[in-house]
Amino acid sequence: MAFDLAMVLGFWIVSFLALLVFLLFGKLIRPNVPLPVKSSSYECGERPIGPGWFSFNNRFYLIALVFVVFDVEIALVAPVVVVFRDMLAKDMGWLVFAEIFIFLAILFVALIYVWSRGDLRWHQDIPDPTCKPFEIGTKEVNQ
Amino acid sequence: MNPDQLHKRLQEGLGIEIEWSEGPVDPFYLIPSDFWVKAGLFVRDATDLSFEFLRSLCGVDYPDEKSILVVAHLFSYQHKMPLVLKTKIDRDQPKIESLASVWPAACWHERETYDLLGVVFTGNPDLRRILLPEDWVGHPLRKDYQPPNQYHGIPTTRPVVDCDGEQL
Amino acid sequence: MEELSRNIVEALGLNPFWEQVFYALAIIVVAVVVFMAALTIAGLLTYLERRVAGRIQSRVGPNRVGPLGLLQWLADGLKLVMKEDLIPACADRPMFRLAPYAVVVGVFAAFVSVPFGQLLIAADLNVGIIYLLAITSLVSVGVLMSGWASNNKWSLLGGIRSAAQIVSYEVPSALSILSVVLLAGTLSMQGIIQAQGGQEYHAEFWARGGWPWNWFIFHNPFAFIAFFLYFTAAVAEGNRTPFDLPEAESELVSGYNTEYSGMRFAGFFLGEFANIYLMSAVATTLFFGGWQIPGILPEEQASSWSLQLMGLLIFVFKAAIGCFVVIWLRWTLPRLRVDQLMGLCYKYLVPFAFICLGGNAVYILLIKAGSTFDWIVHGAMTLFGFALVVYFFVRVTHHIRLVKDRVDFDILSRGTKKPFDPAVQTRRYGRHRKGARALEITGQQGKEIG
Amino acid sequence: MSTIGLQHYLFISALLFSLGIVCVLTRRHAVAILIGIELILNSASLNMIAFSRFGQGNIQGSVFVLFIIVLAAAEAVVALAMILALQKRMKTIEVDKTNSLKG
Amino acid sequence: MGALSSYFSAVGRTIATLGDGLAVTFSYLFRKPVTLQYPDRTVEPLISTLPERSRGILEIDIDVCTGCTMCAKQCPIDCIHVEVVKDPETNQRMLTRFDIDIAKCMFCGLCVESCPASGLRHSHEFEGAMSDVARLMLHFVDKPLPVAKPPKKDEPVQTKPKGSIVREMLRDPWARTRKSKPKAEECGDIG
Amino acid sequence: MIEPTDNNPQRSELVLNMGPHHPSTHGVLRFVVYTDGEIMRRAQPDIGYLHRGIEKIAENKTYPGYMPFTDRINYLEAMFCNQAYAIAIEKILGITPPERAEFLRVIACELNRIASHQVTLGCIAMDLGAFTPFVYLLREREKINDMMEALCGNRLTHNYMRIGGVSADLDDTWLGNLEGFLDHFELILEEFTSLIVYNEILVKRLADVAVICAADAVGYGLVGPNLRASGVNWDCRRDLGYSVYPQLEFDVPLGRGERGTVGDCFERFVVRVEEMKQSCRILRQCLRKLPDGEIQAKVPKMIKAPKAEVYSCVEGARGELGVYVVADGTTKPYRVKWRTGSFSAMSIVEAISRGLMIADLVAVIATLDVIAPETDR
Amino acid sequence: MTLVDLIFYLVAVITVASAAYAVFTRNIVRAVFSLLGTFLGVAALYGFLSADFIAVIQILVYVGGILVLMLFAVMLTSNIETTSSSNRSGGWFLGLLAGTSILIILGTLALKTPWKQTEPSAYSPTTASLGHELLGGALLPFELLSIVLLGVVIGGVVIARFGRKESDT
Amino acid sequence: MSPIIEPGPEGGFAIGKIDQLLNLARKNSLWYLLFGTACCAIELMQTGGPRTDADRLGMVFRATPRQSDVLILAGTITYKMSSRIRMLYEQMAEPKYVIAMGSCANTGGLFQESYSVVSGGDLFLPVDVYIPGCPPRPEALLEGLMLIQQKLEREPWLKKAWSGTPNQSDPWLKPRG
Ligand code: SF4
Ligand code: SF4
Ligand code: SF4
Repeated sequence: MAFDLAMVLGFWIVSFLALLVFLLFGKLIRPNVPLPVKSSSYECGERPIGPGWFSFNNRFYLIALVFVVFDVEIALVAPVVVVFRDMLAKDMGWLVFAEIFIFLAILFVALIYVWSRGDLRWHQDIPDPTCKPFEIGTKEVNQ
Repeated sequence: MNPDQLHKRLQEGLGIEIEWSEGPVDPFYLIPSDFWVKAGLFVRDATDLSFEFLRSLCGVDYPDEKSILVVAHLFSYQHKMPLVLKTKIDRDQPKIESLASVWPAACWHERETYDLLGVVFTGNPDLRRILLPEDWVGHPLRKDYQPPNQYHGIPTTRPVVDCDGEQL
Repeated sequence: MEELSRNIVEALGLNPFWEQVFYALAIIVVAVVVFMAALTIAGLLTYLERRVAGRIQSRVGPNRVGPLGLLQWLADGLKLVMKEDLIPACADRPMFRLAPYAVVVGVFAAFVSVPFGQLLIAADLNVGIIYLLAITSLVSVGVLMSGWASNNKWSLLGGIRSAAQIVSYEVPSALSILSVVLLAGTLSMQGIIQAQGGQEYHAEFWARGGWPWNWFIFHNPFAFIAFFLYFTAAVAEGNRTPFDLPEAESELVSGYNTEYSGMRFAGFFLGEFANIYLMSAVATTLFFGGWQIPGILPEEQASSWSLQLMGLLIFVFKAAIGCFVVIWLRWTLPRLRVDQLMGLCYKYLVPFAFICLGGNAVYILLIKAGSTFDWIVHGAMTLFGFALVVYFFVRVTHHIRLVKDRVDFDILSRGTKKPFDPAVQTRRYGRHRKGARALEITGQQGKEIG
Repeated sequence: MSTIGLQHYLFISALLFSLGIVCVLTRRHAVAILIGIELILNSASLNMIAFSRFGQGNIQGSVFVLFIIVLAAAEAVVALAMILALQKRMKTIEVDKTNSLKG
Repeated sequence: MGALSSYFSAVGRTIATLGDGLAVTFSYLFRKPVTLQYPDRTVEPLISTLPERSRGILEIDIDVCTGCTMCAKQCPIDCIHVEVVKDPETNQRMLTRFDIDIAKCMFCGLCVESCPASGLRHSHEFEGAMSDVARLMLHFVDKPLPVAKPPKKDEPVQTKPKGSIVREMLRDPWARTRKSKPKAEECGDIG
Repeated sequence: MIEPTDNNPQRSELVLNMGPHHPSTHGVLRFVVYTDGEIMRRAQPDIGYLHRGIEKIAENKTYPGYMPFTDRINYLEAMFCNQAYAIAIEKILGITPPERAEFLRVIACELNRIASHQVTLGCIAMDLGAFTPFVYLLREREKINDMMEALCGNRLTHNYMRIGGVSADLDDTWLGNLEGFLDHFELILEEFTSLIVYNEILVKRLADVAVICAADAVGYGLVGPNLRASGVNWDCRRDLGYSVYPQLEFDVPLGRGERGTVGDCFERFVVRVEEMKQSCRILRQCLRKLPDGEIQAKVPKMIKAPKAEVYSCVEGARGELGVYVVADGTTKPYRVKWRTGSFSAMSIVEAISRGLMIADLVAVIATLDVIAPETDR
Repeated sequence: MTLVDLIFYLVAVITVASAAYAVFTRNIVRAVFSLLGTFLGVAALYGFLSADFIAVIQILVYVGGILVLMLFAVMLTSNIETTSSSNRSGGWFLGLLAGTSILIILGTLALKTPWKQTEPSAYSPTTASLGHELLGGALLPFELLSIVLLGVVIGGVVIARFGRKESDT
Repeated sequence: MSPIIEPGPEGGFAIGKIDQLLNLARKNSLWYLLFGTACCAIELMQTGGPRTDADRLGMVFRATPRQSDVLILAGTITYKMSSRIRMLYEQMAEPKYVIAMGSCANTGGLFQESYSVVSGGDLFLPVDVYIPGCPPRPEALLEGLMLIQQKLEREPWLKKAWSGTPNQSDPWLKPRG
């Protein structure tokens, strides 16, 4: 297993170095002509209005928040799931099943709660504009 | 409703004399500029007229008469008839009330007329240049408009250059 | 790989120091080889994408560089290397430079546990599948980094969208992976492949590994659904249509890589395509029996190099089909809006994934592996799957028939057809020759200039 | 053959721990404080694992670390949610400017 | 139950409609591409498949031009320049200049319609990219030459093959300069 | 209603420049989008990047000489611009074109309508991320372009019509091609329907988005398919009966609220699909009814219009396309003003974009079928 | 010193250095990004310690979850001016002092104490034994954690919405 | 005469094998900026469309100037637009080329006399290739793109890259030496 782990580290390092090598190699054969306008930031050909950093819609954040919790739950469930077959062979399958089930059910409740509360909804639907019928030959427009 | 009847109805509704022309092709009615918005409201709301569709609104420059005519083309979907309203304003002080409150569509048409002819519409919520850059000088659709020689360093005329590279 | 190198070390009888050096060298060589392979795969995928897109859109696609245009990706890559490497003035320079690294490392480091064959795996980690899940989350950090560092509104929006998307779609994809782990009882990639037939039913030829009915996708209805959940989530994690919001051309120009040019952009680009391959490879491993050859036991396969090679081909082929599907989706579907994207995740995918996990557990609790009923379910699911494919092809033929023979209509409307005169010369392209090779002709035309 | 022993890990862990402490004590940006806390938790986990490997070699260390990681995530989620709320209410997330949690 | 059934029907609808869309695109893998692989891999040269009326780059067969300058008058944007000078000795009207600025021309065909001699026409040539815009001012008169007689009614006019004139003029995309309008000396002592 | 621009946005507000170079603002429109990252507070259109002064140019051109310029008013529906202008001048001069010419005009126009809708529908699909439907429609459009080229010599800027007629006649081969094309295209439309029209993602993206109710649509001067999608039953071809349209039979598709509300983006999409079918129907009738005869009425060589003014309009692909011509008795128009559908469609964007998401803005622009040359002229 | 040791020191240096950068940099966003190095480094150390599952979970949760969350939080609450300038509270000297002293104490403790060490066993997979442990001795905390997580989801969302009313229109 | 494209063994630069290789790559991967202003943009679209299919030759569109090699001035350029186009051009990464497509971009074309239209793209950008037509048909645009290919095939690339000179052919109006 040590070898495998070393291999993983080796991959990290090699893929990092590879890009570095490509970039360094590229330095040899690419022009570099920095001009002030060229390095201004692109905004559809306009000069940018306001700073490029901004505070964005926090709904993203809420969602990420919820999902990180689910991420964590995977970390917890994975080892149990792995031994499920072992335990099945030992006739303790129902125990494992019960455990996973309860665990997941509780989390599912959390999901349902957040869902039903509408906290994850993005779009506060705009109220329907009151549509008046408009028919050629009737007279109830704009009055 | 034929043009004649329309004329009567307009005079009746606004309570003033209205000049009009049966025109070689399209008839039009010349509204005094004070009654411009009033006329608009009237032709929109009167049930036997109901011109709820503003087709277009533009200006025509008459330097000889020292005036600009603002022309509004209206249409009634319900009665399937068109209507052309005009009003005459002073060319040097072109100013008239905005129809934007009557037809929302008028807003942009008025901006365009302002941009190209320099007519100021009082009461328009967003009276800025719409087609030309904000820093443009002059109103091109006026008959006496002279384009500038260069804009931000770009010459506005292209010198005729022959293949030899010499200017002709 | 480990065994192999140990054998060599023992054969050479190296002392501990040289042994270490040897191991290190072996690791580097393997890593470089796999990296190059992954690079080639990613490059070929860009070519494949353009070719498939071309055919789907009744075009041809790139066909000039090399035979059939196969070297197109090399030309693109080389050109990108040659392109100026711009860094916007108000960008956060170190971050801007580092971001592509995070993406590239995140994707390529995952290739360490892709099982190309019985022995052809760089490192068969015990936690392989979770490792894959985990390391690809580096991509989201890289994307966020690039978005933030560019100091560009489109980039930042794209980066944030992308990160939120990757974080949230990790959940359904992990849950459906857990469904498979439940069936296989291991996290190792090779273990999962070998669990798909082979281990428990050595006896019958038809019950050995590699046959479709042994694949986990046809294991039971819940696993079947789990596959689609995984696939959807993986497509979303790879930022591909219909989930390509972070780089939605019509909304965010080019998303988080708007400000990148040259090689750094190529990093993102290759990362994206390598990621597609990765997800197809994972899908192949988890649901389609990996490198297993029908009717042959894994042990047999390990013993012969020719069988190994065949396994490799099978694996690559299956994964390529996965890539094709991803590309095909891309060129067919419109994209979702961002709220619909998130809604899809927590309203549909996550609940379904929960149900699949539970369903799979119940299935293996109630039905004994290898029992008749188990086989009937496998068989029925396989038939069902094939029926779906057949129905699909019925639709395809319907569409072909619908507009049959009318595609050639073009030439017709070009007015009177004059007889073809081979002596006609166009202005610069020399004498026209039927089917002449482009490169030849463009090569000649150089002489005419000047 | 390897000369790396328990002490090395413990020392790294001590380094991380003290860095975490410094971070918590010296910085006032709420997220920075969270960074400090994460560093401390990481150092603790590292200790656990190191002891479990060089000590009895049992698995309890790992289980404990698993729980630590989960709880760290949970804590981060709540903390970040609070930061968000704080920012909305107080328009700042410099903790020493927000004397009370009242809105 | 309404909510649940709409939940599942949405799933079903999605699968059905997406599947059908996928079938359409998949079917194109089995159909022929419509691409005409210009420039070199076409069945016949693209230019010879263009319809008769196609308006390509303008050309004038100077041998049949009557020098009536109708075309120049008709062109809304004045991109045809014709100069006709009467030779004081022979009283022959001489064309000293016939330039068409195809960098400005809008290919509207109004000039062609007005030409009585059918010497002015749209060729089918479209390959005219140049590295120098001045080269797109086409000079059809190199040295002064007498104008042709107006053709009689219904008499077919013999002209050079369509496109052969401009193709020669535009053959070299990289040339930057060329001899232009005939110089005054060359025009003899006319004008 | 519309607030003036303020260039000092709130701190938390993001001001995005969408355009003039932005893939979804086909052509060169620009929107200043005030947003919190996803949801728009406001999208303020900024136009004029393609203002070419076509109205001013008219004042220096002769009546026939202005015809090629009308092609460029809207390059996607050049025929309609030709037609509107030709009709206007004919009204002033009191000319009636021969019937064959009228039929040729209708044929050309309806083909052009199909071509224009092809681009529109394709762009809607493309802006929502589906590139392939767009390419399919481009492919079909290429066939129309070929036919146009065979008919009048140019693929895009046709300059086909003349005052009092058309410039070129067509022959049986062409008509045969047209028939072949119609047979083909109706099937392609069917295929297109299964490819994208009811695609659930597309429906979800478009349905119930940016609903324009009928009164607003009329008030803001929306015309054509946009107006009909809002449920207003109006079509100049049928209701004003110009040219030979009274002799032809066709339906006017209306928004029905099939998958959402009447007047939403999806209706605007579907109405255009239906209109293409109706155009095919009209073309088939034209093929049957096309009479023999002249294609050009007698028109003086030097056109000198009497002092008059006229507003003439046709139902273009983007709805009522009107031209207001003031003639002052010389050979050149005194004033020409174009009334285009995109201009008014653009003016409603700011009002309806509030509270939508950025991705919706893209859908709104695409389905309103706003194109730059029409708004800017 | 063997190659393995070399790599160990490399990893250790990366870990500590990026942690130090995170602590001492003035720019909060860069601080969070540099935590990436720490987390990956710690994961690698777990790998050295044969805790493969924990290493992977470390990456999954810290890099894929917490780090992204923190980045969101920073980007959400700060703009360009505050990201680069916020640092240092008044107790800056005191904090450093405390940190150093703790380092000295713990460092000596770590290095000088004669730890009772057993020679580590060979590297071996841990996932299955973890699973068994979770089903055995740690069953109760495991289940309790799910309740905690439930609380976290609800609490997180509620708290995050807490400040909503006035700023949302 | 621009020295860059002066070809041939006599008088021109000796182009090394490496240059040839690099130029071959560059030539086959010309990415153009997705940008069109007016009618010509439609033909630009058709060029990427199925009939002409620029992708055959390795030409694809990119939405951002950072990743594009060729700026195609497809359509009328107004004064309001010109500064934006200039900016887009500036923001492109080297090497970059400009094609003027259609009469409007060549000389202003039929709008030359208009008050708001720039009389030719070369008044503010260094244009490499001019394509006549109004609009040029897709094949004509393709031909223009192929001229760019020819041009860069002949460039002494390494020399240029190392010397760090911006790749700008002289604007047409400036005196040529
Ligand atoms: S085609 Fe039109 S623009 Fe060109 S020269 Fe003839 S009349 Fe003038
Ligand atoms: S004969 Fe034709 S080409 Fe010659 S001047 Fe007259 S109109 Fe022009
Ligand atoms: S050159 Fe012609 S087709 Fe092209 S933009 Fe100008 S007017 Fe339109």
